[in-house]
Amino acid sequence: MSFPLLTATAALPAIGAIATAAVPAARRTAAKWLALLFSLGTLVLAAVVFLRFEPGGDRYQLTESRAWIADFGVRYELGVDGIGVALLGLTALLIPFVIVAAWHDADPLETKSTRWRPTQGFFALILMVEAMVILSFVATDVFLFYILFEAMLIPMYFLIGGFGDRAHAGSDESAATQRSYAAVKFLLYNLAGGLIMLAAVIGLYVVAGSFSLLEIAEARANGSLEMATSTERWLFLGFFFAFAVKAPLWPLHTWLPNAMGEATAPVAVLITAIVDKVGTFAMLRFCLGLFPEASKWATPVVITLALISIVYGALLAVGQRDIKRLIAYASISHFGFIILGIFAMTSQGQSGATLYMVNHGISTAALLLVAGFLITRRGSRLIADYGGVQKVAPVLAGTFLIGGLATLSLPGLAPFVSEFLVLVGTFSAYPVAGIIATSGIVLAALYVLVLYQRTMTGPVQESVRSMPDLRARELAVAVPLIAVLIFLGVFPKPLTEVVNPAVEHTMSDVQKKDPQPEVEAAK
Amino acid sequence: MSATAVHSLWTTASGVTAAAPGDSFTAPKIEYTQLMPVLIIVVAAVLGILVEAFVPRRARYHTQLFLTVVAVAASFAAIVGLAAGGYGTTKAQIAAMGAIAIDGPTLFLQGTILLVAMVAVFTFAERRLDPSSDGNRVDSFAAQPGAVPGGEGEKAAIRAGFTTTEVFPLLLFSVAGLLVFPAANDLLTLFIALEVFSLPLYLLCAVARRKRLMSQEAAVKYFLLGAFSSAFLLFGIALIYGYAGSLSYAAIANVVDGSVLEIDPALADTMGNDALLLIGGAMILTGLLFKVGAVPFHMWTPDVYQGAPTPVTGFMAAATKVAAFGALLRLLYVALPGLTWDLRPVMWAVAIVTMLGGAIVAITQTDIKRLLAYSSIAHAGFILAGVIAANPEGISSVLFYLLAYSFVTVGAFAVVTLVRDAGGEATHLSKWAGLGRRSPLVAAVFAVFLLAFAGIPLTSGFSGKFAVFKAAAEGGAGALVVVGVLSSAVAAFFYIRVIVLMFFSEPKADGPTVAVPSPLTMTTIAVGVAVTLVLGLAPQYFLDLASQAGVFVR
Amino acid sequence: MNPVNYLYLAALLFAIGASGVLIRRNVIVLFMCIELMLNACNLALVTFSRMHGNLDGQIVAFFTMVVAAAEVVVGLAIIVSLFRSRHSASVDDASLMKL
Amino acid sequence: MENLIALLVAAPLLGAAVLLCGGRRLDKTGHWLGTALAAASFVVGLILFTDMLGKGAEDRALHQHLFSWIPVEGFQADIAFQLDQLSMTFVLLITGVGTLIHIYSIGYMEHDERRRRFFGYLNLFLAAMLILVIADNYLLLYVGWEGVGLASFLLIGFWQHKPTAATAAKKAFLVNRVGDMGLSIAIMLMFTTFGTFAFGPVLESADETSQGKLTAIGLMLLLAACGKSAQVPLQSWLGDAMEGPTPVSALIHAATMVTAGVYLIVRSGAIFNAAPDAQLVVVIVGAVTLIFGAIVGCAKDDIKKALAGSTMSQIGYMILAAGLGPIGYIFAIMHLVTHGFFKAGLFLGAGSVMHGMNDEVDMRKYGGLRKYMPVTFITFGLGYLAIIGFPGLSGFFSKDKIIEAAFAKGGTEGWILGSVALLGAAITAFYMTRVMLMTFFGEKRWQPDADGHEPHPHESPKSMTIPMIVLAFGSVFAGGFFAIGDRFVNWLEPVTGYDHGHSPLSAATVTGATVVALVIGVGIAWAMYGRKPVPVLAPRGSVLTRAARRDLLQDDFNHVVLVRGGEHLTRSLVYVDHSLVDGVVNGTAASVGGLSGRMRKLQNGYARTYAVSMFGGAAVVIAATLLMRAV
Repeated sequence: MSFPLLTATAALPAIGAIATAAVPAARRTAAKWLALLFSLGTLVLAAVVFLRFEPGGDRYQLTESRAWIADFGVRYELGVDGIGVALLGLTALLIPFVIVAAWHDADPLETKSTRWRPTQGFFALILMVEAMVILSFVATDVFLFYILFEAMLIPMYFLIGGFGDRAHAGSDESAATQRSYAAVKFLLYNLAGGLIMLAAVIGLYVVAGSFSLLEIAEARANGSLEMATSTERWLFLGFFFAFAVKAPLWPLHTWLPNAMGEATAPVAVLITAIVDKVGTFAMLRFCLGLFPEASKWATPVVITLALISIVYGALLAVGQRDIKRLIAYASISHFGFIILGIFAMTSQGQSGATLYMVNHGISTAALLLVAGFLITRRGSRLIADYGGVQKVAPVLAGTFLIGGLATLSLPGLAPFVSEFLVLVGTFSAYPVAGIIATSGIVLAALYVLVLYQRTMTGPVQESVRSMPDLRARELAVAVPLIAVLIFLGVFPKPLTEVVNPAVEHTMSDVQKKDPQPEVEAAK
Repeated sequence: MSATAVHSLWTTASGVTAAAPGDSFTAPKIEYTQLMPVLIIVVAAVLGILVEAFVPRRARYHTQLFLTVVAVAASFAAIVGLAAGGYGTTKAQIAAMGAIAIDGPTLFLQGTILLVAMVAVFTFAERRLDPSSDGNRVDSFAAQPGAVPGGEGEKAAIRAGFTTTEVFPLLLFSVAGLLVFPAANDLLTLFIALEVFSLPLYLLCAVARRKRLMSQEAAVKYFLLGAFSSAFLLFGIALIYGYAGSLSYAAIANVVDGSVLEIDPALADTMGNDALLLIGGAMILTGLLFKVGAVPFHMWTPDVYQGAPTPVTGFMAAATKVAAFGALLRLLYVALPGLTWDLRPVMWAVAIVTMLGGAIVAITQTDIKRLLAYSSIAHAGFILAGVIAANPEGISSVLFYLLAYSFVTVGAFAVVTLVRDAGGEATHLSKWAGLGRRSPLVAAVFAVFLLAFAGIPLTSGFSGKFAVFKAAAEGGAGALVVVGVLSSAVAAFFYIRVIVLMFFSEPKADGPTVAVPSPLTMTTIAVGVAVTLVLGLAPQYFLDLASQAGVFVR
Repeated sequence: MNPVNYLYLAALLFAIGASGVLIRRNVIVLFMCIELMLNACNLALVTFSRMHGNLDGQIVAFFTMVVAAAEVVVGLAIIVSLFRSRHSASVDDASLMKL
Repeated sequence: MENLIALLVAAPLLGAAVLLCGGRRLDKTGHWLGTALAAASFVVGLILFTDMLGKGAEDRALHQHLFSWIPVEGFQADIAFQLDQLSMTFVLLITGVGTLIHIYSIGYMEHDERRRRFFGYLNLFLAAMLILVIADNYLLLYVGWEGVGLASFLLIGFWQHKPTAATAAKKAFLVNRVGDMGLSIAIMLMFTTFGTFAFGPVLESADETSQGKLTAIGLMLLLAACGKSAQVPLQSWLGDAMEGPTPVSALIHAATMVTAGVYLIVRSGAIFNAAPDAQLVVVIVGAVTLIFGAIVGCAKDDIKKALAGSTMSQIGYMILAAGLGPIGYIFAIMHLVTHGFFKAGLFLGAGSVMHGMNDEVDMRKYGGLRKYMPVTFITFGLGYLAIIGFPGLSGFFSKDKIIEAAFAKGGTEGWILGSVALLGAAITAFYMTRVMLMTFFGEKRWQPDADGHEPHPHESPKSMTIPMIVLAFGSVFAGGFFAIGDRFVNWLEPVTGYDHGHSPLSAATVTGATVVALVIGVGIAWAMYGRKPVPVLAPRGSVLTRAARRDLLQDDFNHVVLVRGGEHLTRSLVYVDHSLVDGVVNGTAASVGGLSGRMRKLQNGYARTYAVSMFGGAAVVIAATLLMRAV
C-alpha cells in the first residue's frame, strides 16, 4: 500500500492538537504559532491531495483500507471523491484563517491559576475538530463516518461553551448561562440526531451486512442486496434526520442561532462554514448514495422543507437585532439552497450544491470574521450599537461589504456561480420550487443591505468614533479570503472539473437523467 | 423411591444410601485446578480473618493489603492460565459434580470481576485523602464501626488509631461469592453464591467513616431488601425444583423441553406442571433483576449507592452487575431456554422501563453518587436489551458491555472520592461547579468517564452500546434499539449537565478542594481511563475475546 | 394426605411473611417476617423433596437454615449499630436518603 | 481586432481595482488615472468603431471568447464578448459620455476627501456597463446587470453619512434585485427551453418553442427591464437615487444605466417578435411610465427630481418604441442615444447650478440665474430645446420618429399609443419649460441659508463647463446626423431588423401634431411660471399636484404594503421561531423534566415502599408470565 496520504492529512492536525495542548501555560504565544504551523502543514497536504486527485479517474481515489473492528464489520476505509476533495480543501483552507482570526480570543482574562490553560486548549480543540472533519470527509465506511460525526460534537461543544464571545465579558453570569445553554442545545440537538442515526446505522448493518460504501454499492449493483422499500425508507429517515439537524434544515435549525450567537466569531465560522458542511456532504454521499429510491421518495418533502428554510431563514435574518444571529439565519437560508440543489437531483443542482458548500464556507468566513473584528472592537453584538463605522474604519467597512455582497451572491463573486447553478438545476426539475427559491435573492439583498446600512453608514456613533481600522493580522485574514472569493467567482473551473465526475456518479446512483431542453438549440 | 435423583455435588450419595445402607462412601470428584481461582480467594479471605486475629494492629493494614492484592493477582493469574489452557473454549466443562460450570462466560466474567476487585482494593486502601486524625492516616472506613458515631468509644478508637482492616477479608469473601455466582450451574450454588457475596457487602456498606448515619441506613435498606429478594429467589428455586425434581440447570432444561418423558403419575400435579415452572422462573428472575437493579426492583440502588462508602459503591456497582448479569445469562440460556418465549414480553417490558426510568429520573438528581446510581440503572436496561437478543452475539456483546461498563464505573467513583470539602466527599452537584477551572485534569478525566457513560464514540461506552444494540437488532429487537437510543438521548442530557457544571460555570468561593491521592487511587483512575479509551478506539481484541467466550457449556 | 396441601401452606406462609415485610415498621419484626418467608421456602423444598423422592430439596433446606443464621448475624449487627446511633428500631426513621 | 474588445472592459476595471485598493497614496492622482482609463476605453471603442465601419454591414459583428466560465454537465457558460452595431452604439455612448463625466467630476468633486474612491466607483460602473452591453450571453449580461446595480448602489450612497443617501442606495439595489429576479428566471426558462442562454442560439431558435414559454420569458425580461430602467411598477427608486452626486445622476441615472432595460428588450427582439402578448405588455408599461414620469416631473420643485421624472418618462418613450417591435427598435435606440446627450447635459447643468448655489436644489430658491452663469444657461437651454423636441434638435428627430412609429403600429392600438406619445410630448414641453423658467428666468429668489451664507451664484470651472459644451453639441446635432439619410437605421438594421410599418398619418402630419403639442405645453408653462413670479413656498396645489409631488403616492403604497407588511411578517416570524419551533423542543425537554420530578417522588426513602414496589413488580412479572402462556 502506498503512502497513506489521507490518513496523514487527518493525522497531522490531530498531532498538532496534542502538541498544542502540551505547551506549558506560560508559553501561550508559542502554542498559537504551533497551531498555525500545523494547520498550514495540513493545508499543504490537502493541496497535495487536490493535485494527486485525477478528475477522470476512479470514483474514490487515494483509497486506504485496514482492518479495524471485525466484529462490527467495520474497516478503516478511506477514499476521496471529487466532492470530498472540494470540502477537504475548504476545511484545510479555512482553519489557518480561523486560527489567525482567533489569535487573542482565548487569552485568559486573568492568569491566576497556572494549571488552567485555556489558550492551549482552545487551539488544540480547533485542530482536533479539523482532524475529525477531514477524516469524516474521506471516510468510506459508514461506521467510521458515524463515529467521527458524533465525536466531533465534543470539541465543538467545548469551543462553544468554554470560550464564549467576549462581547459580554466572561464574568457576566447571564452571559455564562446563555453560553452554556447554547452549547448544551447544540450538543443535545446533534446528539439526538446522531443517536437516531445510530439506530439506522445498526439497521443498515443488519440489512446489508457491511458498512463499506463500496461493498454496499456493489451489492446494490449486482442485485445481491435487496432492500425492502419500507426498510430503505426507515433507514433513509434515520440518516436524514441526523444530517438535517446538522445542516440545519427547518424546523431543526433553532440550535444554530444560539450557538453562533454565543460562540466567538471564529468558532461560529467553524460551526457554520465547516462542521455543518459534514451534514450536507453526508446527505449527498450517504442518503443519495445508499438509499437512492427512498431519497427520490422523500424528495417532495425535503424540497418543501428546503424552500421553507430559504425563505424563513432570510425573513428571520431581516428581523434580527444581533449581528451574529443575523448571519446565522442567513446561513440557514443558504443551507436551504444547498439541500435544494442536492435533492433537485440534476447535474447542475448537485454541482451547484457542492460548489455552494465551498463558496458558502468561504463567504461566511469572510463576513463573519470581519464581523468578529468589528464586535471585538465595540464589545457588542447588537446592530443598534453601531453606525457610521464606514467613516472611521473604511477598510473594515469595505471588507465587510464585500463579505456581505458575497453572501447575497453578487455575480463575479464565488457564491453567485453556485447559487445560480442550484437555481437552474432546481428550476429545470421543479420550476415552481425554482421560482420560489429565486425570491431568496431579493431577501438576501434585504438583510445584507439592512445590516450594512445600520452598522456602517449614517452619522458616526459616539461609541465607534475612536474605532481603529483593520490591523495587519486582520487584513491577513480578510484579504486572502476575498481574493479567493473573486477568483472562484470568475474562474471556478478548477473546482467544477473536480466536482463534475463525482456528481455524475451520484446521478447514476439515483439513476436520474437531466431533463432535456425542449429545443435542442445548443450547437 | 425413584432414581430421578440427578447427580449433584450436594446429593451424590442420596440415591445410593437409600438403596444400600452401609455401602462404602464415594468421594465426590472435584476439579481443583478449574476451581483454583475461587479457592485462592477463599483461602486468602480466611487467612485475612486470621491476620485480624493474630497480627499486631500496626501491621495489619499492610499485611491485609499485601495479602489481598497477592490473592487477587494470583487468582487472576489462575484465570488466565485456565483460559490459556482452553477451558474457556474447547475444554469447557461442568466441574464439581455439576455445581460449577467452567466455560467462556465464567472465565471472562471472573476475570473481569477480579480486575475490578483489584482496582477496587486500591481505592479501599487509599489513605491520603482525608486529613490524618491524631497522626493516624485514615481511609474511608470507620475506626470502629460498632461504636456510636461521634461517641466516646469512637473518639477513643480514633485516638488509638484503630482502622477497620476487616474490610479486606470481607471484600475477599464477597469476591469469592461473585466469582461463583456467574459460574453456578445449579440453583443451590446460585443461591449460596448470592448470599456469600451479598452478606459482606451489606456489612461493607455500613462502615463509612464520614456520614455514618447514611452509611448505616444504606446498609439496613440494602440488607432488608436484599434478604427480601433472596427469599423470592429461594421460593422460585423451590418451585423450579418441584417442577423438575432437580436443581441442576441441565436437568431442568431437559425437563422443560420435555426430553424427560417418563413422569411418575404420582407426581403428575408437580412434575412438569407448567404453573410451577412459570411462577418459579418468574420469581428467580425477580431475584436476579433485583441484583442487577432493574426497574421496578431498582429502588434500593440510589440510596445504597449514596450511603455506602464510595470505594464500596464503586466495587459494588461494577462487580455485582457483572456477576448478576452473568448468572442471569446462564440461567436463561442454560436452564430455561425453553422459557425464552414466555419470558420475552416481560423482559422487554422490564428493559424498556429500566432504560427510560433510569434516564428520566436521573435528570433531576442533585447528588453525584445518586446520579451515577440512576445511570447504572439505565445501563442495566441497555444490557438487558443485549440479554434479550437471545443469540450468540447477545451473549458476547453483554460480556463486552460488562467489561467496559465496570471499569468506567470504578473509575468514576474513584474520582468522586477525590473531590472533598470539610464534611468529607462533596457529592452535591452544586459543589462541583467550576471544577474544570480549579483542577482541569481531574475534571477532564471525569468528563471522559461521563462521555463513556453517555456512549459518545471513541469511548468504551459507545463500543459496548453499539455491540449490544447491534445484537439486539439482529435478534429482532429493533424496537428496543429505538427505545435505547431515545433514552440515551435523554441520558446524555444529565451527563452533559455535569460537564457544563464542571467547565462552564464559575467556581464557588467555598467550593471543594481536590485531594491529591496516593498512587493507589491514581492507578485505579488511570486504569479506568486507559480501558475506557482502548475499548473505545481499538476494541477488536476484547470483542474477539468476548465472542470466543460467548458459549455456555451445558 | 395429599402433599400438595403442604405447598399451599408454604405459599400461605410466604405470603404472610411478605405482607409482614410490607406492613410492619419495627426492623426486628420485619426481619423475622423475612425469616418466615425463608422458612416457607424450606417447607416447600422439603415437600418437593419428599414428592420427588430425592434429597436435593432437603439439602437445600439445610443450606437455607445456615444462610438464615448468617443473615441473622449480619442483619442484627447492622440493626444494632443503627439502633445505637438512632435509638429507634423503626425502619421508617431510616429515611435520610430520598428523592 | 476582436482581441481589443476585452480591453474595453479591462481598462476601467483595472482603474477600479487600483483606485479602490490603492489606498491614500493615490488621493492626489487618482482622479486623473480614472479619467485617463475611461478615455482609454473610449479610444479603444473608436478604434473598433472605425474598423467596423470599414467592414460590410453583414460581417461587422466581432466575437471574442475568453474562457469557459462555468463548465458543468449540460450547462455551458462562457466569458465571451460580442461586439455588433448595437453593442458598438452603446460602447461609444457609455465610454464617450462616461469620459466627459469623469472630466466633469474632477471639478465637481474637488472638495470631497473621498474623491479617489468616487472615481474608483465610476470606473467600476463603466466596466460593469460595458460587460452588460458586449456580453454574448444572458448570464454574462446578468453579471454586468448586477454590476451596474452595485456601482449605482455605491454611488447613490456615496455620501453615506447622510441617512437619506444610504437609504436611497439600499432602496435602489433592492428594487433592482426584484428586476434581477425576473432576469434570472428568464435565463432559467431559456436554459430549460433551449438548453443554452447564449444570444446566438437562443435568438435564432426563438420561434421553435411555444407561445406561452416565449411570453413568459418576455415578461420576465420586461420585469428586469422595469427594475433597471425605473419603469412602472418598479420606478420608485429613481427619484431617491438623486441623493447621489450629480455626475452620478447624469451618467448612471440618466444617460446609460437606466437605459439598460431598453437594450435588453431590443437585444431580445427575436423573442418579443415571436411573443406579441409580451410586446403588448411592454408598450403598455412604456406608455404608462411615459405619462407617469411626465406628471411627476411637473410637480417637483427639486431640480434633480424633476429631471429624474423626465428621465423616467423619456425611457418610457424608448420602452414604448421597443415594444412596437421592428418598427420601433431602432428609434428606441436612437432616442436613447440622443437622450443620453441632452439628459446628461441637463443634469450636468443642474449640477453646475447647484455647484454655484451651495448645493441648493429647490428651484423655487433659484431664479434669474442666466445672468450669473451664462455657459450653464446656454448649454442647459440647448439641452432643454433638445428634450422638448424643438424642431431641428436631436430630441425632435428621435421623439418624432417614435411617435410616428407608435401610430404606425396600426389599429386602435396605434391610435391610442400615438396620442399618448403626443400627450407626453406636450407634458414634457410643459415641465421642462417650467424648470427652465424657474431656474434661469424671473427674479432671484434665493435667501441666506440657515447659518447666514448668502449664496454667490458663479460660473463653474472649465473642467465642468467643457463637458457641458460638448454634450450640448451632441444635443443639437446628433439627432439630425442620425436621422438624415436614415444613417442610424441602416447602421442598426442588420442587428435589430427594421420594418417601416404603414402609418395611418403621413410623417408630416405627425410632425405637425408634435410641434403643436410642444407649443401648447410651452404656452401653458409660460402662462403659469413666466408671466407671474414664482412663490418661494410651494402653493398647496391641486390633489393631482400633491399626489405628483409624492411621486403619485408610489412610496406610500410601497411603505404601507411592503415595508409595514414585511416588518409585521418578520416580527411575527421571529416570535414563531422562538416560541413555536423552539418552544416545541424546549417544551418536550421541560415535560421530561417534570416527569422526572414526579417519578423522583416515588423514591421517598422508606425501605418498605421499596419493598412494595419489588413485591408489586414480582407479582406483575409472575402474572404476565402466566398470561403469556395462557394466551
